[in-house]
Amino acid sequence: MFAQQIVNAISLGSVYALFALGFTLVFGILGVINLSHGGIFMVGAYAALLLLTRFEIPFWAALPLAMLAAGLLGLAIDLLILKQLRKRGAPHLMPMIATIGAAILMTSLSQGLFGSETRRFPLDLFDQESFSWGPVTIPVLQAGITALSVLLMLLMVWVLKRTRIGQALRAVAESPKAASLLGIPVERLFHLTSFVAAALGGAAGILIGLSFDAISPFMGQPMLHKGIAAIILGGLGDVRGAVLGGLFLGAAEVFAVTVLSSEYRDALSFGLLFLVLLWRPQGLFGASATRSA
Amino acid sequence: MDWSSWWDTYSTLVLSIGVYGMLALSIYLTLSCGLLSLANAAFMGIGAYMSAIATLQFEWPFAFALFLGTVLPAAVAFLIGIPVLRLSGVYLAMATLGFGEVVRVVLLNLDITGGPLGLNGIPPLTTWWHVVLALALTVALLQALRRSRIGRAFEAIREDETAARLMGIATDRIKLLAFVLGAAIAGLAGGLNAHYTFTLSPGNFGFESAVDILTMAVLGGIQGVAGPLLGGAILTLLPELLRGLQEFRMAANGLILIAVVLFMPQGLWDPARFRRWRRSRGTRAEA
Amino acid sequence: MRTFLTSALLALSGFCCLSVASAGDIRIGLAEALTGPASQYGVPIRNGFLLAQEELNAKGGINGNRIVLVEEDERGKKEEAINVYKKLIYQDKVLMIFGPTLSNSMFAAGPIAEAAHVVAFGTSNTASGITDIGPYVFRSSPMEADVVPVTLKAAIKRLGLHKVGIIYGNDDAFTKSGYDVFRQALEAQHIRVVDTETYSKGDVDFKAQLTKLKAEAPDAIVCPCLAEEGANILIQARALGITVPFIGGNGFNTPKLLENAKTAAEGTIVGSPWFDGNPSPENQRFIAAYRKKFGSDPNQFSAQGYDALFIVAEALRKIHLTGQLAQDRQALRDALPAIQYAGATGRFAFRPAPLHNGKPGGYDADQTPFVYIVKNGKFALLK
Amino acid sequence: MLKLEGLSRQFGGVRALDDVTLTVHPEQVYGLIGPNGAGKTTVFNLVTGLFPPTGGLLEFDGRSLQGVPPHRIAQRGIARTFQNIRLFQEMTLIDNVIVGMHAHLPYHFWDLLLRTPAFREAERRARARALQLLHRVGLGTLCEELAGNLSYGNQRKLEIARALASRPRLLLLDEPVAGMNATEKNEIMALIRSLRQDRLTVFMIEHDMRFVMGLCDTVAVLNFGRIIAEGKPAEIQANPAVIEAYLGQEEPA
Repeated sequence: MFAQQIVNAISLGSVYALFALGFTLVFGILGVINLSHGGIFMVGAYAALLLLTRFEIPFWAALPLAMLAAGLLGLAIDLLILKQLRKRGAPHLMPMIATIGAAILMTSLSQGLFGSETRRFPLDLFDQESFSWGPVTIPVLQAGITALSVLLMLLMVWVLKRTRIGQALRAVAESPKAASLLGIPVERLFHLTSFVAAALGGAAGILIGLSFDAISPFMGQPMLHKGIAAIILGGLGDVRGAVLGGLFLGAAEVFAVTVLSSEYRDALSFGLLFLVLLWRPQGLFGASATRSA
Repeated sequence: MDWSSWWDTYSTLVLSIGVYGMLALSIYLTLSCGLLSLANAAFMGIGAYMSAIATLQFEWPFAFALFLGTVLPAAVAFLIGIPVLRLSGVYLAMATLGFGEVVRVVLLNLDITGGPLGLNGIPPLTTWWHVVLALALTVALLQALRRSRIGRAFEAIREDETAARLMGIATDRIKLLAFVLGAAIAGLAGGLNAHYTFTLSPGNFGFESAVDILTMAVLGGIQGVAGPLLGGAILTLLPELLRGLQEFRMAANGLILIAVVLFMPQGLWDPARFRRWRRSRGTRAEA
Repeated sequence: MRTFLTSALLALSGFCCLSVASAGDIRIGLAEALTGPASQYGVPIRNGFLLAQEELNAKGGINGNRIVLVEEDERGKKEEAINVYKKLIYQDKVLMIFGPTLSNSMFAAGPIAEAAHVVAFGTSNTASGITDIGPYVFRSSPMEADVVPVTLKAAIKRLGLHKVGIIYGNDDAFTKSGYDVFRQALEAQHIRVVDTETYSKGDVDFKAQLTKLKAEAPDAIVCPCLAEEGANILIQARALGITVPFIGGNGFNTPKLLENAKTAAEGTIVGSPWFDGNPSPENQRFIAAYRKKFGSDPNQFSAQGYDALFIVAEALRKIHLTGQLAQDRQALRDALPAIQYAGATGRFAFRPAPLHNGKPGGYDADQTPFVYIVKNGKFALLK
Repeated sequence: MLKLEGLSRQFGGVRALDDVTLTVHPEQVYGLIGPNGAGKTTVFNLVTGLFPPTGGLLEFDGRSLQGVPPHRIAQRGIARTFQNIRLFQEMTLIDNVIVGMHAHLPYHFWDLLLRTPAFREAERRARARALQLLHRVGLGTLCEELAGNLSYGNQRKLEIARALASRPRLLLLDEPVAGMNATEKNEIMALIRSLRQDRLTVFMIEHDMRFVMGLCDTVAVLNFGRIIAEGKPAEIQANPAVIEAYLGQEEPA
């Protein structure tokens, strides 16, 4: 059972990690807690569902198209809302409230358009196989999600550490003002970040929709909570930390179920968040810098 | 439509306007010294449960129940405030959010709170004058604070905490005061709310309500006590006013939020804007 | 600000009487969650009512009077449920009210109707204590306490249970009351509970809990869950190699479960007054009409809403409406308890709730639930 | 009055201050000069308790300031202004000054709740004194204006008025005339002279040599976190080490 629980922890954690990846990226670069990330996550799932069922597009094409849709939505939020607030130098409270508004808007619109029923992707899309290895069972799709979130994390870390765009992004994260003095096109990088983060959020929505029976207009809210916990555990704005934070959160929850009782599982994750903020506001895994990539 | 049938229909709405006004004021208090705390829904919940348990299970007098519902959240705020208020900005917001979730899960798992079923059959004790009195006391308290050294200290801390400390202001204590008073007001509002809605469940005090309360204050504006009251009233009325939109009712709510943040960053009630108007009118009068 | 408030209140008071009523209309309030998460139950309920209204009016209504449903969205929130109730009672002057969707909302709104001496008729409230509010509160949804013991007995007979595991949502009034009832029934039948696991609303991954359950090797898993989580739980349980059958509560009783869980649902035992495989002509007619009107399958919630309007129609036929609102409301309340009806959910009668603190309560549903099992992707009666 | 002994402070691995020793005597105007980045403002930050020294002693009126929180230090009689002005921008001038009196408003919480006579009297006096202070720095006519609307020079004046409001015995001025024109500089100079006549002790950081040399009784020079010279203005001007430190350094004022 213990081995199986470790597998469960990794699979649950990688779901959180995948969501947290884009979420933390926006905070790291834009310095904004984008509370509409849960909404984008939901829209991504619906976009893919629509493409698959209404337009009958094959999955390999629907995935990037839905990610594109989510990304464009993120870009629109940046251009229409966050950019305006940046121009004005609004205090950090303002983007939070505006993105809450955007999340409410998205939830309400998709409820009006798609109804409030929980839906799922056509079951025959992927085989729901799992492979067994001794006492341990691993669903194939879950393994895929885990692999994908680790892959995306490695990709993001590589981009941030090794490429020129990454260098520029890190400069922006450090200080947008200084970066623009260095001739870095800060605004364009903000747009890019918003797009990429939202596309990642959309991908998370699609993948979760694939492995669970979970597509509903309200799917974003609980995930947003977990995402907040994950990125704080990992250190706000830290890409590597977000994934580690997500995995840690998954492990903590599974541990809570296994060793304690499942009733206090949620209290554990938010209690952890609370304690981490008090003792290590930079996160469990980060060094001292909080906004570094 | 005559008065009594109007009152029959809308009395709960009117009580809600008052109670949500108090909640918006409770978060205004912390915002006015620069603290973004999302714990007020949890404090409201603690106050609501405390006072409902007092009347429902112990059959204590309503006034005493409300008193307990005010004091208990304040005491909790005092205990968590000491460590939590060292944080600022987004970190404080997230920590208080986490605290709120912990409170929700605890309410969900205690026996005395009725778990997920909550408390039902709470006696209908809240009448209009309770709300008016509580609201008046809250406003009087906040106004008294505002025009005193404590109110000035709030403002100074919001603008520049370091400078405020160097002016001899014990910022830690002042912030704790705002946090604790905010919790007390939220708790009182919760106690009142419990006794005109007759039922409580942990879900009433989660993230969504925390956000609602914050939104009211920001929508109305936090330049004075009138703003949060206005914001509370509007967001309480809005769902009723927008009934015609049906499924898209909440979409309008979201749009309004975005629009206010974008186009009226100081909120609807903005004395500076009014002053500008008055001044332009004044110069015209002189000419 | 004052002018704003005044105009807002004026606007509010102007909201009444949007629909023009003709003299012979019977106005009945319908307060359901049409938006927000609870709308996944509220909307099917509303659809059931709309269908019943259409059918009743097509047949000439009640003694020639049309039934007019005054529909309001209560969003699954207690304050809104109260506001909607007050609006329906005092402004729209309805004869009685159906809804609200969630038990918690009924706990908030019920006392309002009780105080105004108006019938509050819940079709989806299963929590215990609802009818303690008072003699004006009725419900057509059988309590879990009536359904679960029957289900359990049938399951024991079929499966020969000795020990079971439980998984349920512990932050939801519906699933928690289901759990409470199951636990009592299990105790009464001397079945050992080897492990109890919980989850929260919105969870999608239940593997940690299921792995723990699997380790205890129960004969069956009791799952008082809603269908959303239920389908995920079934699928993940099978993926983890749990082969024992599941026993569900009321929430499992929806075609959605089969649609989403597919083969993972095989062998699941569910008890409920309604299921789509019930061959009674009333039920099959209802299912066909619903599909035609809404293009989707009905569920238990729509069936209960559908039947509820017919139950009230029976009562209305028995009384003479005078046009004096208070008198008519009282007459309806007095006529309802005696109504018996056979509809999509089978034979229906009311049963007075036991005294609560020495005071009379309202009326619960008195129905015999079916127990059925999922076989070849379909619900079939368990014999 | 203020004694720094072997004071040092490190940030990460960087030594911002290294073994700084100096004494400010009562009723003195003490100047601290040095090139940019020499650590002058760090001295003020340590004295006002913004962060603790990593080594050395810090004494005010014979009592250690070690571990005393900033607001207590302020209440003991040390007030300061800031190099990068830190006014409460959205408060009026008069409120800015009254904030400076925070610790000297002798009423209790219940006084303000009940608006007792003690409260009214204290508030009335505070206003009157704030107005007086504003007049003293030449801003009396602007008292209801928002601080953020003031010109740069006037903002510096307001900072001094706010600092004076706490009735300090030691006033720390961090570049009080930076960015000011000649007339304004003369006004500030006159103000500081009059403060000295009121027996206030002044400890200031300033780049403007004419200003420093014209006002200070003693001048110390800080370079790379170390005091390289201390003495009367004339001695300092002649000190070769000082000239060396400033060599190649543009006169910033």
